[in-house]
Amino acid sequence: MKKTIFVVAAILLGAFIIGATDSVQPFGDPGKAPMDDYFLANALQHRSSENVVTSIVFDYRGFDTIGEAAVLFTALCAITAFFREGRKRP
Amino acid sequence: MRPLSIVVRTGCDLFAWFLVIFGSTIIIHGDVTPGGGFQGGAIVATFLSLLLVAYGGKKLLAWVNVGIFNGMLVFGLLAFFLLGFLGFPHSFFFNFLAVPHEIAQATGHGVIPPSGTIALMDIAVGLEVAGGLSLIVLSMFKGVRLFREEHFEEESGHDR
Amino acid sequence: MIGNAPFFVVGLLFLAGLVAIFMEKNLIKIAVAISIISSAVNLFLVALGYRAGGTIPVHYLAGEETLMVLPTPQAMTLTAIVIALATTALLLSLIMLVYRLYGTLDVDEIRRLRG
Amino acid sequence: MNWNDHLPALLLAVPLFGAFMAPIVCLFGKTLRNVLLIGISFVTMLVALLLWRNVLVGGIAVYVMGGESFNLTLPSGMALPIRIIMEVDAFSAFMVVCGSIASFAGALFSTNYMEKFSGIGRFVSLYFLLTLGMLGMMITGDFFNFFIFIEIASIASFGLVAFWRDKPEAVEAGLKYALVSQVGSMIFLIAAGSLYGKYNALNMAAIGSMLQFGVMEKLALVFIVGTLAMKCGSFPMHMWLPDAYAEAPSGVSCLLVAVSQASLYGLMRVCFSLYGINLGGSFIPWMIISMGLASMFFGVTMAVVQHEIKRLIGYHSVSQVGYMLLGLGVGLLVLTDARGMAEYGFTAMKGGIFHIFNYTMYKGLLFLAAGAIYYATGKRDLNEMGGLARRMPFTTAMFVIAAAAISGLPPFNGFVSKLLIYESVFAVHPALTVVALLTSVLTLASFVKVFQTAFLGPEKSVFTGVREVPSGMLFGMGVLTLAVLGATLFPSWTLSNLVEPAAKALVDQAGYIGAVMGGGL
Amino acid sequence: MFGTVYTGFGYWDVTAWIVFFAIASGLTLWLRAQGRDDYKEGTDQDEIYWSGNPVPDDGAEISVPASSAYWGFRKAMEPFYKVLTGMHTGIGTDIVGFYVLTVAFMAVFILL
Repeated sequence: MKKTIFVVAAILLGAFIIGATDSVQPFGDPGKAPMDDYFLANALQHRSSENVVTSIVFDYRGFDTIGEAAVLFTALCAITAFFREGRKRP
Repeated sequence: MRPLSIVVRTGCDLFAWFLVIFGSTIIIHGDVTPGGGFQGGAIVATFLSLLLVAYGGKKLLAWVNVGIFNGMLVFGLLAFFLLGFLGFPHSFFFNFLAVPHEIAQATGHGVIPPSGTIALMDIAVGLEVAGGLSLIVLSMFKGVRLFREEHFEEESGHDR
Repeated sequence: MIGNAPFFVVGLLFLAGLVAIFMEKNLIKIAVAISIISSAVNLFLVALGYRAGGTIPVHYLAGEETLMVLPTPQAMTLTAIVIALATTALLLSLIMLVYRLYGTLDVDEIRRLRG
Repeated sequence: MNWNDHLPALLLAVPLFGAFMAPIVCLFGKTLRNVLLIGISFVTMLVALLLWRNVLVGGIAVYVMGGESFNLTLPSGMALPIRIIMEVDAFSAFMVVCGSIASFAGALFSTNYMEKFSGIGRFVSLYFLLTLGMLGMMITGDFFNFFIFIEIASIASFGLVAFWRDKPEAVEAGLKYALVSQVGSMIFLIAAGSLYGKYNALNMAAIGSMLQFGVMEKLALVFIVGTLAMKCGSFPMHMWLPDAYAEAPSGVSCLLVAVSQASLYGLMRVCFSLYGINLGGSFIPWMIISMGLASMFFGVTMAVVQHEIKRLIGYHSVSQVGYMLLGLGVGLLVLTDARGMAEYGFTAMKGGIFHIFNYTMYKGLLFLAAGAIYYATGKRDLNEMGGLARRMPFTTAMFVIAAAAISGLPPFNGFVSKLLIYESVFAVHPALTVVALLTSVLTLASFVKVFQTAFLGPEKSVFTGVREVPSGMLFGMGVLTLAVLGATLFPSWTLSNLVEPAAKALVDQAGYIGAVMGGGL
Repeated sequence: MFGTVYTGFGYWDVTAWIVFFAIASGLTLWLRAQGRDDYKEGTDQDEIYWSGNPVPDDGAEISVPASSAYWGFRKAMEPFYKVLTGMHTGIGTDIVGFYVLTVAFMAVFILL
């Protein structure tokens, strides 16, 4: 009973997600993209980086990347803490 | 995990180090070719999983020194942080080493790549990801081994 | 033309993962469902950046082409992939611990905390 | 170079540095590790206080990560910001102050509390990463960056909740939180990606300046509101919260309280500053109000019948979050109605925001006191306790202060914020006040029960060896007690310096957008 | 500092409360001092009366456990608590289910 309600709700939510993603933009036509055009135009000139994606990852949005490194470090800390060799009970 | 057959082990001997070289190439050329620190680091970390599959856990845990991976991890993280911190007179994470493209083409490449901290951060993140993913694989494997042992290490100080 | 099919596929994948969370009882399968959801989101981010006829956003590989696909979604996807990897590893570790302590992977039996 | 301009970056850099240094420092022994844990959290608190003072004096602080200069939000010729921008207005600064005080108190407490256990090096790292995630959520002005900080905070919480991994309940609580939080953040990322795809910007202020309220924006708003309401533990989605709070180590529970407030901050930031006057209709405000009412009532009724001390306090978290949702939801309801805002809406928001401060302080104190009992006696079940007041006088005194404050007994600070909420939501509908008052009564009832069974009553022979907890834990509780007493004795100072600027900044959508879109070259 | 907080309908003043509290406690202490003066500590006057039986040494035998507190309240609200604890099943996917249900509910109503 409860499971049926949840599955119905999940299907409803999935339908809404399809609706939301479909109404963002037509596929292959992002329209005007001033931020991305700035990156494409300036990454090579200002930063000498041939790879625009890397220049975004490490320069324009570099703070995201240290967050991402911190996420990986967090997961590592958690996993090593879970499987640590604990102290025996006295 | 028991070691696999001689065919697999020989294949592993032949190809495992090339994985590291391939990964390092991707890390070092992160600012010019598709790829970068994360992708290259993940490829380097497959080295350890390959060894784990081919040689089995008992042998591998005798070989591996976890301190090396910890060192790679912490060195990568601190180098990344320091590179961000050095941009401080301007702002955190300012690319203080970058040379504009015209000047770089006119004067040629020096020791430090013209993309400045982008390339250096690539290397730092590559080290961090390689060490981190290897450590995750190792710890999860140790976790699997915990199931075999009768005595699961218990902490003191709980209410049970 | 394929129209909006990629976005539709993203929604369907998300739906599949979401329904699988409720239909499955095994915790490992639920973890797989969650990583399907993460993949759907990553696919969505990549699909956002496609420009019809655009090339790779690496200058020397693109050659003379000037129309490139948007680079920001690709950078975001890189980040999201690593986050999905980290959480999947953590989820699997938690499931290993649960199996060690409870002796079962059935999600309906892991309910010592209730009421 | 003036360090005052760089405070938003330093606020995040300090805990990050602490987290990365922890594996090295922990090689050199216990003393140095404790120094790191306390020192870094203290420096974080100092930076937060300085930042708050700066924001009060100089208005909204904007910081461009990686820009040529720290306030260059729009590079030459661009109409949109392209880099990650930290935007600290008075509301963010207020939240940062609350969060960093809780973090400092939890760190002081944890030094003694965790010393019996192994793996403390990883604990220190995870603790700083949780602090980093919380502070980052509070000051960032960028959607994707917000998502990353949510993830840092949630992953660190999974690790810390299940830190006692040989206890089945702790692992179970961590797993449940991980399941629901993962689905939630993926739905949040869908919303952020949709907004990016339509407006080609990730900055909240930039999106807010261009927003049209169409179908996609409505759905994105619902996804964001749902996820963040789940993270702060409102009613139908609160089941993970008592589990996680009860099973985490107590110093961490104190910080987790502040982390859930960061989610509440995100919810309010999206509703007020991003959608703001575009928030068509009154469905979302009424939804927030009704979620608040349901959280208050059902949370407290579940709490009355609990008999495990930390689980009881955890259910009270659900009910206290309801007060803030109620106060801020009433503010949201009258956002476009200037007369209603002046008459009662602003007071309700002041009450809600003041309640955030009070709640963080006394709920953290209650968790720490529960942890002190647990440390001294090794018991968590209220049925087995009794007569602890003779053995642990300081803990008892601080517990009484916190319990009186949470139950809204005058003259404590909880009473002031609840009074502001009661009298202003009465103007919207009297039923709201009735539910809020009923909740307050039941809160008092359940804390009377806790106090009577744990601290009063005849002395039990099991507890003859119980002594007062070590000084580090007492200092940790003392910091929060000082904060509670300060807000009690100086309510008008607190209101005019901490709360009112925050409430003004929250309703000032044009100011928030203008700080990013109007600056630069 | 010790100012008055106006709520729009009334006000709150912490000094007034403290003054009132001091006066009230002074009054209480004065009333308490008017009590019987034949009370002596340490005699059998301050012993616990336990229905005439000898008082047990261990307090655990005479204390009321927390689960028994508010027994009547819980008994009276039995149907309510049955529904409410039935909701808190403690199953991990149920938590996700309630989250999905709430978001779907909100999405239906905001589009109407």
